[in-house]
This record gives sequence, structure tokens and C-alpha cells, in this order.
Amino acid sequence: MAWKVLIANRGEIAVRIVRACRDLGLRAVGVYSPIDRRGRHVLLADEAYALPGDAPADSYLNMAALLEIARRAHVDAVHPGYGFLAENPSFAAACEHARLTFVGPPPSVLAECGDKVRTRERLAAAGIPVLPGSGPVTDADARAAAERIGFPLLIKAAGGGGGKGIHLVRSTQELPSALRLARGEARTAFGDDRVYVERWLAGARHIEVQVLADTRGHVVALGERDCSVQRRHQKLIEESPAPGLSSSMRQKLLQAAEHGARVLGYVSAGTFEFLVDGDECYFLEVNARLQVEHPVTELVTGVDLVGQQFRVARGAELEIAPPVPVYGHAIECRISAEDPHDGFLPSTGTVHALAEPGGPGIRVDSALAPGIEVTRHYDPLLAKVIAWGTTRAEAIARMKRAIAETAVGGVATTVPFHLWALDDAAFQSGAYDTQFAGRWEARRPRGDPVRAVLAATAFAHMEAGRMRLPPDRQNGRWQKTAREEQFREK
Amino acid sequence: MAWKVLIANRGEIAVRIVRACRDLGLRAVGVYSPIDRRGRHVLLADEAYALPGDAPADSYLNMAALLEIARRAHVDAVHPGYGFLAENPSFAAACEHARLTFVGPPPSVLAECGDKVRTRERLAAAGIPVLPGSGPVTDADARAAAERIGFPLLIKAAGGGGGKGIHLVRSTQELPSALRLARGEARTAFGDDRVYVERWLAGARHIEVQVLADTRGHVVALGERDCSVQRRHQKLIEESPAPGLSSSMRQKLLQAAEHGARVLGYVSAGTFEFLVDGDECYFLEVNARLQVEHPVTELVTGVDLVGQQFRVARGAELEIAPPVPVYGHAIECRISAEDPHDGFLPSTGTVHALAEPGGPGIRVDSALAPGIEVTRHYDPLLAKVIAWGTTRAEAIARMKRAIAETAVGGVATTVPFHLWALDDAAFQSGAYDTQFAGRWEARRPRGDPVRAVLAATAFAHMEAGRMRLPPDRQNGRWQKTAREEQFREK
Amino acid sequence: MSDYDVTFAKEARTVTVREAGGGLQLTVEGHTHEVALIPWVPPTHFILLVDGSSTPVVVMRAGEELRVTVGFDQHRVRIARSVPVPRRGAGGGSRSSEVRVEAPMPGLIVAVQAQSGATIEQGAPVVIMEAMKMQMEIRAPSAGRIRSIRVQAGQEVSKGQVLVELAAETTA
Amino acid sequence: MSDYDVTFAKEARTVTVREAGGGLQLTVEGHTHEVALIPWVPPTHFILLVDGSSTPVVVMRAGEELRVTVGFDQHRVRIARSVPVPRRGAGGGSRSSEVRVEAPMPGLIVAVQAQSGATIEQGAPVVIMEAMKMQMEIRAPSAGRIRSIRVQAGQEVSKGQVLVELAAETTA
Repeated sequence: MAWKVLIANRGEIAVRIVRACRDLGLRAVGVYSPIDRRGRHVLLADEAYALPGDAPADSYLNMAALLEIARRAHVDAVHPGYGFLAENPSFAAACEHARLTFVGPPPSVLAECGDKVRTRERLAAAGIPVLPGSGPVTDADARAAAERIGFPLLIKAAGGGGGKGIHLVRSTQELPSALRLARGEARTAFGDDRVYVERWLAGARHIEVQVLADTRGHVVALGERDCSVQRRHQKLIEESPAPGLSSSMRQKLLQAAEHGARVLGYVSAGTFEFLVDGDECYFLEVNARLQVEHPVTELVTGVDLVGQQFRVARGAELEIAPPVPVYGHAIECRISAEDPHDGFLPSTGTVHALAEPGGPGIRVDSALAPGIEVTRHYDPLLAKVIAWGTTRAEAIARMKRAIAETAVGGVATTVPFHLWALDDAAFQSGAYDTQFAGRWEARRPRGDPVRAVLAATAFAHMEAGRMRLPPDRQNGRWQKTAREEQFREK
Repeated sequence: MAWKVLIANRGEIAVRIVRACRDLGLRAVGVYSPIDRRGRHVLLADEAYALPGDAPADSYLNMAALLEIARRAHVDAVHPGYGFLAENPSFAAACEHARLTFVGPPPSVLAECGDKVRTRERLAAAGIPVLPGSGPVTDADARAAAERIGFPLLIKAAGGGGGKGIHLVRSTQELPSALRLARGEARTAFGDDRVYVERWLAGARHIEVQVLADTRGHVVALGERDCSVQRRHQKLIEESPAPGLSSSMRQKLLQAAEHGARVLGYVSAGTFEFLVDGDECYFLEVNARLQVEHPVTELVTGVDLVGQQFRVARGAELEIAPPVPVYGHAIECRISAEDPHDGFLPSTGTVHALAEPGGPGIRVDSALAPGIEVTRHYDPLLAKVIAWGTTRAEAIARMKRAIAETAVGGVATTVPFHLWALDDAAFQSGAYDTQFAGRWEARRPRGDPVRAVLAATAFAHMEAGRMRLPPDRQNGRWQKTAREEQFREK
Repeated sequence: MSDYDVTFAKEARTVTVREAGGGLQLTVEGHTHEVALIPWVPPTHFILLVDGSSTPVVVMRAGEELRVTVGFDQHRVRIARSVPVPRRGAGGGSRSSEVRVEAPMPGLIVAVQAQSGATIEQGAPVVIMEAMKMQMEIRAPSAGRIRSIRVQAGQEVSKGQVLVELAAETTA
Repeated sequence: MSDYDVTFAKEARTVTVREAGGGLQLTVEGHTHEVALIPWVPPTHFILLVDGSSTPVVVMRAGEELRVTVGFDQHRVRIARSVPVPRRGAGGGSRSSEVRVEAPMPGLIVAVQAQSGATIEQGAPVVIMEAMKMQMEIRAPSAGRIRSIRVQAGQEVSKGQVLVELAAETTA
């Protein structure tokens, strides 16, 4: 009998894991909240079960419901994806207790990595440079911790990553509201409102190292990723190799990550995050999960990271050994339901239609399908476009082409930001840091405004002409006329 | 000023060339027949111009119209894609005469490779084994030529490739109708009804070698492709490296192709086709164009073949030198509008909606978009799915997963054939030959017939329920109800 | 509750359909299944859910027949609501000596090779058709006399359209 | 033939539209262009053809404004048919001392921090909202007295919905 895997997640990462199951001959069991019932991960799974509500606490954070489905569907293993319960040691322990293989680090390692201060101390003791920071703090303790560490600093969620619950604080006055927002977000995203404080280096690069470790003591680093293009601590673009990183710094980071993974007794896929500031680097934290940006590593190494997670979870040895050769260059752009022309605020609505890119060097990891709803309940990430090229310039050229082919009908996305970033001289030179995305606001217009006037007028004229048609759902109107156009004009 | 390129083609290959233009910063000019006006290649091009009619002779074979558009749009170069005018020396010469760079071999090389008998003789003289065959024959001469060469044999179009105008003949009696059909197809596809005769080896493998050559005498072979999975001389699946090919045979083929390209003074991308029968190999012909299956070579070598064609066309040196390293394994499945459950006969109609695959290792080269018409006028190829894996087994597993995610709503396609072939033990072992696809007819059912009964009953029940809705276009009915479903059930 | 007569692989069964909650309950040969047919890629592709387990299926109507593709298998199913319909053999032996030669694909008539009134052999070409750059000879399914030719060169035909009518030499 | 008043970057122009053949002829500032707006990805994405040259554009209606994205630029365009409409400044200085604090995004009201009748400083948090796991404090755009609170914790709001009404301390 094929192993049966419950995928305790949604969206593009659930689709990614269904695909890994197919590739490995495993049976994929999906779960869905009411609003996700037509989701791509549901349609692609071998079996799919309903969760009781839309709110994360009722659905993808709902341990009791997930474990009950696992029992009813007779699954052998649970893959948590990223976010939600991925780094929750209680969930991993509850899976173990129910005799389910948790596809990720063991509960003890999750607990260890979740205690950011302890991890930092252990790695510092092992000779790895770290940034000053605190352990989980109460609101009352936070001020003293902040003053000890110094401003600017970050409030970060202890219970998970992915940029949720991170707030930059430049002064004591900003502390109370940052604490409030960070705790609120952390509670919604991970069901855990603990936060800690960490020094922030403006102008540094955010570089992380992908590691894989098996239960037999083998550890391998699979190159680094530069994730410095961030907005509100949400990564927007990631690439591997990191441009302009000296080979001595690269070696230092890979060795620190492999060494750190051994020190922590790490198992499964994980990421060691660093800030690189000139010739200095500082360990930040371990992301004890598969990450959103894992495909860039897959494209330059050829390794199926989710496949290796399953191997490790079944107790097998890793199929790869260091040093892992890297071929060419890969870049990922996140297509999120955030409007860059409106402060990157969330954009919700129905996806009426879509165009996804393809062709040479392009991989698409997407949860999009016509008719799906983008709601306030979940992460805004809709799809990832990943480009590979023999050189960084080729990867950028392909990505520009692919992003221009990407369209989500009915919801504003980060596509315009990517068009700008990929065309920016600083990005193209590789000399960018975590401040880069902030320059979006100060960008100079490029396009020809006459085209906008012509487009608007043609739109208004067509819209006026269409008004004579029978009225339709407000949102469906253009979809309908578009289809009629196609039929009429043949 | 960016170079401006007229793409004298349609469908997925026109999309591929638009993408190459974008990647290289060239300006892409599309052309379209009336029925293709909403084609993906039209929407993606920087400029697009109408051709007068739908029939190939009025559109993509219409030299006068194409050259007039080239003049009006001030293009610098013409890329012919494959099929249509790609191997027509008169068109290449007319481009040269109009001071347009033809992105392909010079007219003299096209003329040489078009004269299959001459090519065969020259390569035989250079020490490369060939199969017996004739030059272009009249119907009157064909019988004598056939009896000299022996049965079974193939009638093949002299003016182009791609499986058009090829007919298998097992006896003298079959000769007249095969000649008639072959000439008819060749006239429609290439505007040239010359045919020739060639010996056929049942049970051999069809292996071809990709070469690139520049105007400075550099020639490089980029590995081989196994294209033995054919039906009616139309390739269905291609892969690289060829499974089970000994390294000595591989070397022999690559060297023969490089040597042959030098002998012929070849320039641009081209393919040397061979039949491999046990320890023997026979040169068949040169395909003097970019081929449908070029992406499998791109995936295992990392080389952008269309990009290199443009380099060579501008007089630059190739960026690569032999031996070209090969990474992993790639397979291509052609998604064509042919119904495998109805003798692979063409299927036409409107594409109402579609699902294209993605995720790790998958490249999609597609001309599909909702609303396009699949007509009798053009080649049935709609899209290509190409899978890469570190091993052949991984590539096959990924391809199976990707094909299961592929759906073209409203038109029958080759998807079921691919599901069968990828799961077949002979295919999986790599021990297959040109007879393989014929076994589809003798396949044994795999599925559970109860599911078919349940699906049919549910369909009929839903259809009966929907009849109460206002009547709609026959074809649009399910599309409409599908959308209503989505809205209603939220 | 509705009953359907479902004919499949020459065997007729009755399938009972009950609408329950959001889905359907289908009973066939004494087994009841929870079934949903979810539109995936309209108008032809669905996800069939049977007792929670999911399979992509393709359903196309071809005249009175439904063609249901599951994996690479295609099943031809005839289905009618409870009132029994007269069974018709799937393409089986018509007793009439009249044979209609139909277009096996949509396409263009390139040439008509048969002549009205002529007597032809079985397998003789009657029409040449073309679609998607492929040409095909349509041959007489039996020997006989051409009664009428219903198409001419240059004409577009749809799949199943009658090309030629033949008075067959009955060998029965 | 129709004339449109198009206001863009605070400048009003007249654009004349003629329907011709399959497309449109648009005249703006003395130049006439052949224009077609081809639906690409409904309802928002089009291919704009201007004199044969092709550009993807995104057009979204936001109240009386059209937001037109070309490349990474977004242009806000107001457009009306020939009859001149009274100009309204885009978000410009209302003389009323009443200020409506609107939701900048769709989402959930997590907490209401303002109290009806209270006097607050400019920048004071009035409401905390959440969408897509991001929380945000909505702050008072000016000092003043809270006239009414229009939402409560746990409520879903749409973008632009009024959260709080404020009697601003007019500094003018």
C-alpha cells in the first residue's frame, strides 16, 4: 500500500506537496476550509476533507479537526507545509502520539528552534556570530530588553516565521503599538502570541542557507538564497546564488549552517537565516520548515527538497552529500494579492480569469484557478514564478518576460512591483540590500501617459456601449462581454 | 534601436520565438490568419499584422503577404519557426533579397538539405552509413525506385518534415494512393508536392542529434533525442538522453552529426536524423530548422537554442563548444488535438477553458488560451509539456503528474495516450522502438468501470436538472453552469 | 429520487440517484456511493468524488452516447431516465443494404473519386479528405453501387456527415 | 462620434472617439490613433493596440476614477461623456470640519480603540484591522472629537467603508 499523507495546509504550498506525493507514488489527502473548497489543492488531491470554518483557528490551525481527519482517512503521515502549524511542537508531538509521521523536524528540535534566544546562545557558544536579542518578552519586560539591545530593532513572533508578526521599531514610543500588532498577527498566524526583540541592521543583506539533515547524522547545505527584497518584512524576490557574495563569505555561511544544524541535532529541511553586513555576518534564526522560496534552491541544485523531506521522514538516508554543485542562477517572484499602488495593502475578490507564464526556464507554483476567492483570512501569496538561467542576467531576462505574461483578472497583485524591480539598475547590478523595496515609492514613471489616456477612453467607450446589454452581476460584466467579444468577432 | 523580428508562424512555436525575442531584448512582430487573431502569439507580440485568409496558402505560406508586412513594419529579420516556409530556400532567398536576415540556414544549405538524395550521397561519401532511397520521383518513376529499394518503404515529402507527407508502403499495390496522399499533404504543408522514397526499418529506434553551427565554422552537437514514440510518423513523445543507448553509439551519432554538419557547411540550428537498429545506425536526413522537440535538449544542456539561432544569424560566434555536458533527463509530451480513442483523428472545436501543469521540473510551451478555436487548417499541436528530472525515472514521474494536471476543455487531445504510455512497462524500461505507439490499440483497460457508470449517471442527472435553465449556446452550456455552480455554492 | 437505465459494455443496469445535502447518493448493484461531479475544466473535464476519493474524468456527449474517460480508458455509456428505451446495437449490423459512408473527422473534401451509379469494390477509395495537414482516403466499407454522392471537392464537412450512399451487395 | 472629457494628472483634455471597422479611432491633442482594447484576462487585463503596436494594460474602476496600469505605472483617470462635469479635487481639501476615517483595505475589525465623544490627538490609533495575517492601526488623520463609531470588533468591513467620524479641530 502506498503511504498516505495528510497535507495540513492550503494554497500553493499544498499544491506543491500534492505534486511531491504524486512524484513519489504517495497518496495525497487534502483539507479545505469552506471558502477553499474549489481550491487547486483540493481538486488535485486523491482525497479531500472539509474543515469546519474559514478562520485559521477553525481550519488550518485546528489541530483537533486535522487529527480527526487523519484518523478517519487512515493516513500514515502529515506534512504541515509552511506557516500555520508547521513549526508548532505541540502539533508535531500530537502527530507522533497518534502514530503519524510528522514530515518535519521532531518536536524537540521545533521547540529548540522556536526558543530563538536559546538557539542563538547555543550557536554563539559554537562560534557562530549572532545579533543581540531577547527571549520571549512580556510587554512589561520589552522596554528594558529594547533599551539593552538598542534601536532600531525588530519585534518578532516566537512561534513562526514568514514575515508574520514582525514590526520594526525605531524608538521607545513606537514599542507599545508594535508589540500589540505583532502579538495580534502571531496569534492569528500561528496560534501563539509570544514575541521577542532583536537588533536590526539597516542596509544589510538578508541571506539564508538551505540545509537538509537526516536521522542518521548527515547534514548538507544546498547553497544560499538572497532574500533582501522585502517589504514590511515580507519577502518579494529571492535568488540563488546571492549576487556579489564573495566565495569566502559563501563558504563561511554554508559552514556555519551545516555546523549549526549539527549542534542543534537538526532533522529534515530547514533554513539558517543570516544578516550580511559588509564583511560581517550574523546568525538570526532557524526556520524549522520548508520555505516559500525553496524552489530557487531546487532549480540550481536539481534536488527535490520536498522529496528529500519525505525520505528523511521515512528514516532513509539523504541521497545527496556535500558539496552540492550549483548550476546557473534562479530567481523567484512572489505573486501576492497586495496592491503596490496602494501601499501594498491586501486586495481581495474573485479571480475571474488568469494568465500564467511558461516557456524556457520558467517554473510556476500556483494555487490560482478561475473562480477562486481571495479572502482576508489567509496569506496573500497566490503563486510563485521561478526563473532559471545559465547566468543571472539570463534568469532576470526570463523573469521579466514571464512576469509580463502573468495576469490575475479581478485582484490587484505585486506584478507591477516586480516589473519595476527587475528593470531597476540596482537590482540588475546585484548591489541591493533590505532597503531596496522601499525605493518603489520614489520610483519615476516610465510609461507613456498617452497610452493610459487612450486605454481609459477606449474602456469607457466600450463600457458605455455594453450598458445596452442585459444587466449582469457587477463583477461578471466584463467577463461576459469579453467572452461575447470572442464569439462575435469571429 | 532593438532588432525587430518578424515571426512567420503561429501556435506554440510562434509563442516560443516571441519569448526568445523578449529574453534577448528584440522586438517581436507577429502575423495572424483571421481565425488566429486572438492567438497567444498575437497577444504577446509587440506588433501583430493580419494575413488575408485562413488556408495556409493564404496565410503562413503566403510569401508575398509576409514580405509586404516585413517591409511595412520595418523588420530586420524573419524567423520562420518550423513547418510552413521554414525549409523553403526560395523564401530564405527572398528574405535575403529584401535585405532581411533569415534566422536559419542560408538558401544554399536549405536547397542542399532539401535534396535528400544529394545530402545522403554526400554524407555516405564522407563515411556516414545511410539507408537506400531515391531522389524526388514522378509517379511513373516511383514504382521502379520502390522495387530497387525494397519494401517496406516510406514515401516522404522533399520540401519539409514534421511527419507531414510521410506514408508507409508495404507493397506495390499501396504505392499509388500513398503517393497521392503524400503529395497532397506536402502541397498543403509546404507548398511543394515533391516526394521521394526511402527504405523503412521496422523495429528500429528513431534517434536524432541536435547541432548548432555558426558562420565561422564552429559546429557543436548538443546530445541526442529519442523520438521513437510515433503514430502515423508524427512524434508523440521525445526524450534526451536516449534510454539504453550505448555510450559508443552515442559518440558515433554525435560525431557523425558534427562531421555531417561540417561536410554540408551547415549554419544555424539543425537536426541530423538516424535510425538505430541494434548496433547499426543509418543517417536519414537533415531537418534544416528548429524542431518541435528542441526543449528537451534545452532542458538537459541549459542552452537556449532559439537564442543561439539569433546569435548565429547576427554573425556572432556560438557561446558554446563541444563536448556539451548533459544534466539529468528530459521528456516531452505533445498535447495535440487528436483523439486517441478515435484512431487519433483530428478533433476540432472551441477551447472553452484549460488547465496547464506546473511545479517542479515542468516547462510548458503552449499556444492555448480560453476561447481559441482549433480548426482543420493547421497542425493539431496545441502545447508541449516538458519534464526534467535528475534521473529518467524522476522525469517520467514528474511527467505523469503533469499530464494528469493537463486538461483542454472542449477538444479531445492526446492526453489519454500519454497517461497510458508513461505507465507502460516497455516505455518505463526504455526498451521501446518505433512500433511502440501501435500497442496503444491493444492496451488493456486499467480503470474501474464503476466510476465511469457513476460519472455518466451524475452527468446525466446534472444535465437533466440544468435543462430548466434558460437555453444557451450548445457549447457554452456547461461552461455557464460550471460558473453558476461556483457562485451558487459559496 | 430518479432511476436511470445505464447501458455499458452491452449490459444494462439501473442506477438510482438521490439528492442529499450538496451531493448525490448513487445506488448501483446494491451499493450506495456518495458522489459529486465537480466542474474542473468546462465543458468536458470534471473531478469525480466517490466516497471522498477523487478522480479526474472527461465526459463528452456523442449523439445518444456519453463517452467517459477515466485515466486512459474510455467507456461508452448510454443512459436514459427510467422509461426503458429500445436498445440499439452500437454500430451493429443494419439489415438494410444501404450503406452510408460518413466522414470520420471534420475537414475539407480534397477530391471525390467515386462516380454516381458506378459499381465499386470493397475498400475502393471514394473520397479524399484533409484536416490539419493530414490527408486520408475514405474507402468503401463494402462492394456495391454508388447511389448518391453528397459532397463535392472543396466542401467542408463535419464529423459524421454522410459523404456517399452505397447500395451494398448483400452477402447475407 | 463621441467626445469624452478626460482628466489626467490634473489636466483635462477632450478625446474624440470614432468607431471605424473593427476598431476605434481616437483623436487627442490633434493626433489620431487607431486603437483597440482587446480583452486578455477578464475583467481587468487588456491588450491595448495603438497604431499596430501592442501593450498590456490593466484597467480597474475605483468609484468615479479609472486606474490604468501600463507597465509598472498606474495612472488615475477621470472620464465623462462630453457634458462637462464639475471638477472635484482628487481627495482635496473639504471645507467641512467633519472627517471620515475610512478602511484602507478590506478586512476584520480586531479592536476599536477610540471612544465616542472622546477628544483625540492627530495620529492616535482609532481602530485595529486585520487582513491576510497582517494587522494595522488606523490612526486619526487630525486631532478632534469622535462624533460616531461606525464599526465594532469582529465586524468585516470593505475597503473605503467609514469606520469613525471625527469633528476635526479646524486649524484653517
